[in-house]
Amino acid sequence: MTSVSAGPTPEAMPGEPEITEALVREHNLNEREYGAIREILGRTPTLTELGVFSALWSEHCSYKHTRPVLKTLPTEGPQVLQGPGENAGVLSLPDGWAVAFKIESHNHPSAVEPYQGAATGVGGILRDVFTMGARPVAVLNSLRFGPLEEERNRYLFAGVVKGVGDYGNCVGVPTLGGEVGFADGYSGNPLVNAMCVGILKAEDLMRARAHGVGNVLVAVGARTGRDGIHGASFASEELSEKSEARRPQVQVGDPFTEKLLLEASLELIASGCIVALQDMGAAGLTSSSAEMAARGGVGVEIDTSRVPLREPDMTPYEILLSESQERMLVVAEPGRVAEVEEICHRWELTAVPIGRVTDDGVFRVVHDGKTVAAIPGEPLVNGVPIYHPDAAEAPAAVARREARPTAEPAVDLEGALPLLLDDPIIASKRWVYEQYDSTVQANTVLGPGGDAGVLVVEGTDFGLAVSVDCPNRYVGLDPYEGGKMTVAEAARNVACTGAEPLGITNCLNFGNPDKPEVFFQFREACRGMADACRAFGTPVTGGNVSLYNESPTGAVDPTPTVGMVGLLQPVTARVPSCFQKSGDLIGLAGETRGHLGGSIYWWRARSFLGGPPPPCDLDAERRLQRFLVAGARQGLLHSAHDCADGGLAVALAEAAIGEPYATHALGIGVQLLEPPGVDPDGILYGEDGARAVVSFAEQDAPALAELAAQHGVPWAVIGHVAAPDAAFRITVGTTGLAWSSKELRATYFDAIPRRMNRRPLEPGEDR
Amino acid sequence: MTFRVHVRVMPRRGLLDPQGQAVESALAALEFKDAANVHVGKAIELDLEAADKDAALARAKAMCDKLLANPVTEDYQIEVDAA
Amino acid sequence: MTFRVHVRVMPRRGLLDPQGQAVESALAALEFKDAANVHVGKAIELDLEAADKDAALARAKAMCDKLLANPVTEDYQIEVDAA
Amino acid sequence: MKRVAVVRFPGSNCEPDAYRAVARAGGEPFYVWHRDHDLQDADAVILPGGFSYGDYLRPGAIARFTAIMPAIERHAADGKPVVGICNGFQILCEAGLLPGAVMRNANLKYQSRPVDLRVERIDTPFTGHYRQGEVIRVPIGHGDGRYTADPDVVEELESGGRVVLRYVAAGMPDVPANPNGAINDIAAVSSPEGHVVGMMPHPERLADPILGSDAGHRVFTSLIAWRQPVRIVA
Ligand SMILES: Nc1ncnc2c1ncn2[C@@H]1O[C@H](COP(=O)(O)OP(=O)(O)O)[C@@H](O)[C@H]1O
Ligand SMILES: [Mg+2]
Repeated sequence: MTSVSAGPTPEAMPGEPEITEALVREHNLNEREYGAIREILGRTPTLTELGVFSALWSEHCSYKHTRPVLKTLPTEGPQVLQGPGENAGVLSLPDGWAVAFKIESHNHPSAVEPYQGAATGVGGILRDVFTMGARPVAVLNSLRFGPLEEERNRYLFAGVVKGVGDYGNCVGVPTLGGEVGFADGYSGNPLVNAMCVGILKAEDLMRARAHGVGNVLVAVGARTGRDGIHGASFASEELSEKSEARRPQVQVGDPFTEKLLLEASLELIASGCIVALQDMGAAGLTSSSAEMAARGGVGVEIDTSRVPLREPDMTPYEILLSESQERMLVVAEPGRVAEVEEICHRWELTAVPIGRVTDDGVFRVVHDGKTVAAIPGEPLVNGVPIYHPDAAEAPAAVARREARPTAEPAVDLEGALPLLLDDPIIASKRWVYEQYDSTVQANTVLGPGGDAGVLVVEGTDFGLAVSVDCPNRYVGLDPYEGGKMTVAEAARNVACTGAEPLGITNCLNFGNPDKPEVFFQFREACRGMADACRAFGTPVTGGNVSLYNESPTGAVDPTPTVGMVGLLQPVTARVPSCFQKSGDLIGLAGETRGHLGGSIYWWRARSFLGGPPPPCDLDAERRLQRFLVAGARQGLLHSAHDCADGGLAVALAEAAIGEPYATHALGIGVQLLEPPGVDPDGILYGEDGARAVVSFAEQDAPALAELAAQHGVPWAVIGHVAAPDAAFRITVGTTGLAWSSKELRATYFDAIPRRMNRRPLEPGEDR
Repeated sequence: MTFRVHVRVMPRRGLLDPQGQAVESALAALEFKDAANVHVGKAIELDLEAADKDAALARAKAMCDKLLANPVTEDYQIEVDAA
Repeated sequence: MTFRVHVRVMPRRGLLDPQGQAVESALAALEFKDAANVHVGKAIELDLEAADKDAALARAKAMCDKLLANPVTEDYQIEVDAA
Repeated sequence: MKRVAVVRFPGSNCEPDAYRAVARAGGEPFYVWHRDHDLQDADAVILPGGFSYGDYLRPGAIARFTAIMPAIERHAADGKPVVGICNGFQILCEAGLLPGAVMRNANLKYQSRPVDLRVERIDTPFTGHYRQGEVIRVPIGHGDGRYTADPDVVEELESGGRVVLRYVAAGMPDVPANPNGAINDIAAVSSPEGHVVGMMPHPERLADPILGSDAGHRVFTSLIAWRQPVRIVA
């Protein structure tokens, strides 16, 4: 390890408190960690150094509880150009193109300030993607809230959606998909996961690795303020007179500056005048510089007194830990710094040299000529003690899985369908996605509302299908099966459009890992995802972990969100999710076993949330994906929609109800056989996976039957698409059921607006 | 009696105010270089039935705390005039 | 000397003010039924270097006419205090 | 009308879309930077959509003072075609090149969705290839699309046939609809002569059949085919 004696020993800043045990604990560092720090330094850290360690050794940056488990995720495949470890993962596409994508959480900030928390979450993930040299072409978001019956949850929901929308809309990146879920555990713990997808030429791939001793670090973009500084350390008495001014502040997003930053960054990369760049995200200047240095195996020296500030007299500690948004750290050769400044100024951005790459491997910080931090870089980034928490399933969880409903259904078979379509979990999310620009960039082939969003890659004949998913109810009941199903559902959604699943990014939202039952959920969910990714050949290219999603009201459902990217070639083969034409036949691909465990039907109709979730048959899922992709390529499918929440009946209803801007719903006439031992409610509302409802022209029936047989997919023609506004008829065995398709459509689209319009003014409304 | 209430809701000091910055530089570009510290917030006006001025003020304060201002990101000021 | 200028830019009377309506109904929903005639506009604050109060006022007026208010849809009011 | 200048302001984000739409229609698009002072003899000008200067203060309020605007005003004064799309429309109103103003949507929400539009004026450089009364479906994406003007101005627009596009209900050309509360369901207006047009909808986002429809394509073929009427100067 490089020795620190290579430079002057750091001094404390004037008026800096003693490093006491209390102060160390306020920095969320335990004894073992503090011991490791003293060992690395061979002395007591300065307050600045303590702050730097506390940031980089936080769970968010260091993955100290999760790294060993994350290592078990499959990250390789012929299509992988960049796996985990960079700002975003990158997969190769035809004709020398590549796709960069990543998902990240902004749960805690959004719980405090929904509008800004969500907005800055989008800002962060956009930067992760364009710092790879990719132009963002799509964003998606995965959201979770408590029930909309509670005012606070409606406030959070409205604020988060407006924040996501206002930011992405302003930058000009279309939102092509997302998901929203509701459950008690999310009251007080909303989840806000944002995903970004970018396109680049493979040869332009940019990695965030500082190299070239003597190269210059340039701070680009917004000035640095006291935003989001982890302020726990300033709660101590002796600092009380300053504590008000130093209270950590909400991060406010400025999408206008982000847009300038985006254009400037892509121009900087294209001009070849920089060797690396990274966004200053979590732990701002500290993590961006330390991580780039460690990745490049070099040292850095930063002069915090040269960092452009928004507020006067900030300390090095504050400057290093500030999480002010829309900032970027660029590494350039000394001879080309002028070029960097020129490009940034053209985009009305400040660009200021604040440091240089050094050869001693030390992370060094000077302020007004005084060294305030000097830490060996490698152990700073990788030397955190790794934890292997105990994992044990909670007996209560086992009991919940083994229990069965006792209450008789509150509604009959006909009453259940409108009940489910009115549930915000299932109901149309139009209220959400109409607040997101989904057509800017003029590449949108299938916007939000269907199974996956589809965009054409400009100037090519192929497209991308993108989806984010997490059936958190299943993961809560059985983390392993649920983990598998999460990947399976994302892949199914992508395949429904006709696209071949390529790879995933994930965002693992869990509770407190020190609780054995939580770490069990984490470990098992990852095991399930890993198995599914192997089975589908869709490697994990990156992601993010968010732990401690707990509040007095309890912990969240384990929510390992998956963002999936698929290749659609040719893009013209794209298949919508709704029925298109009266007279078309309706087919059901996949086997119906009537599995009701964990179903929303049991939850809503029988007030029972439990039982074993549907087992995920990875082989059956893979075969269904292949069938859907082949059917699309051969132009046989007019529509395809998978069966998930609410089972077959809801899938049929969603396909018949049609898209929001259709003038009518379509009726259907469907006959379902009653396999021995399967009840009608299981047939209609059971949530077996590996199934999709498709529609097609009558003359293509033989070809599809043939195709299904080839792929070993159970296949049945179950009915036809009827006239606009005709009745929605399903016969199960001998039981005939009928609904008004018009009423089902109204229920499905009104469910969320009806609940939201009760709520008062929305935050951010003055924008 | 009726009072006219004017509420100013401004971004909390220290928080980034991108709109204020944008207006400040726009003013500067328009030869209004003499303007500094520009901040943009919300102005809310309303009529209020109350026994007296203090009652009106207290009422308006309650409205700000509950709805008109975001306690996490905004500060407010209230003026009450006889309508 | 430096003056602190407060500008209120309000939607012109008679024009639809959806924000004002939204706030009014939200207030009513929160048991603030005693609030009426609610209107929402912008509050702009800035520091101004000027010889005297009148000069500052004139200057602020020019800013409003040129940039801060839209003459088609908005009216403005200016207050000038010594900073 | 071959050479079409697409103006880029800081925060514009639809300029590549407009550029491509012009190119697909057979024109020669080129970008003009907001700091430029001339339009390089452009035949026509597009002010694209987006969030110039972040829409701070009011959409278009800051962009209208950029260096390029005088050139655009001269271009318009010469009777040459100018179209402002979405944010571009807002800029044209702020700059006084079109009457009225575009305000916050009545429902206070950003609206992103397709809308049905009835083409009401076809003697403009941007609508010549549509049929009078034809209904087209193209996307909108805006939080401030409520077109407003003083009653006498609205009267003037209506009687002068200066309403170019009007929102109608999906699939029902005679039923009014309105995504943003615009007065008289106005989606696009023009100068008296018709050569300056502002519209909230985004035809450039639906100008390529690969997207499933190219309903907006003819806005650009109209422009390319447009012949500048000879003006007799007394
Ligand atoms: N759940 C996960 N699965 C796979 N890789 C992950 C996961 N979480 C984080 N990583 C990888 O670890 C690295 C650090 O993660 P993170 O700190 O979220 O990146 P960033 O620096 O962009 O915030 C990233 O490259 C990310 O891809
Ligand atoms: Mg990041």
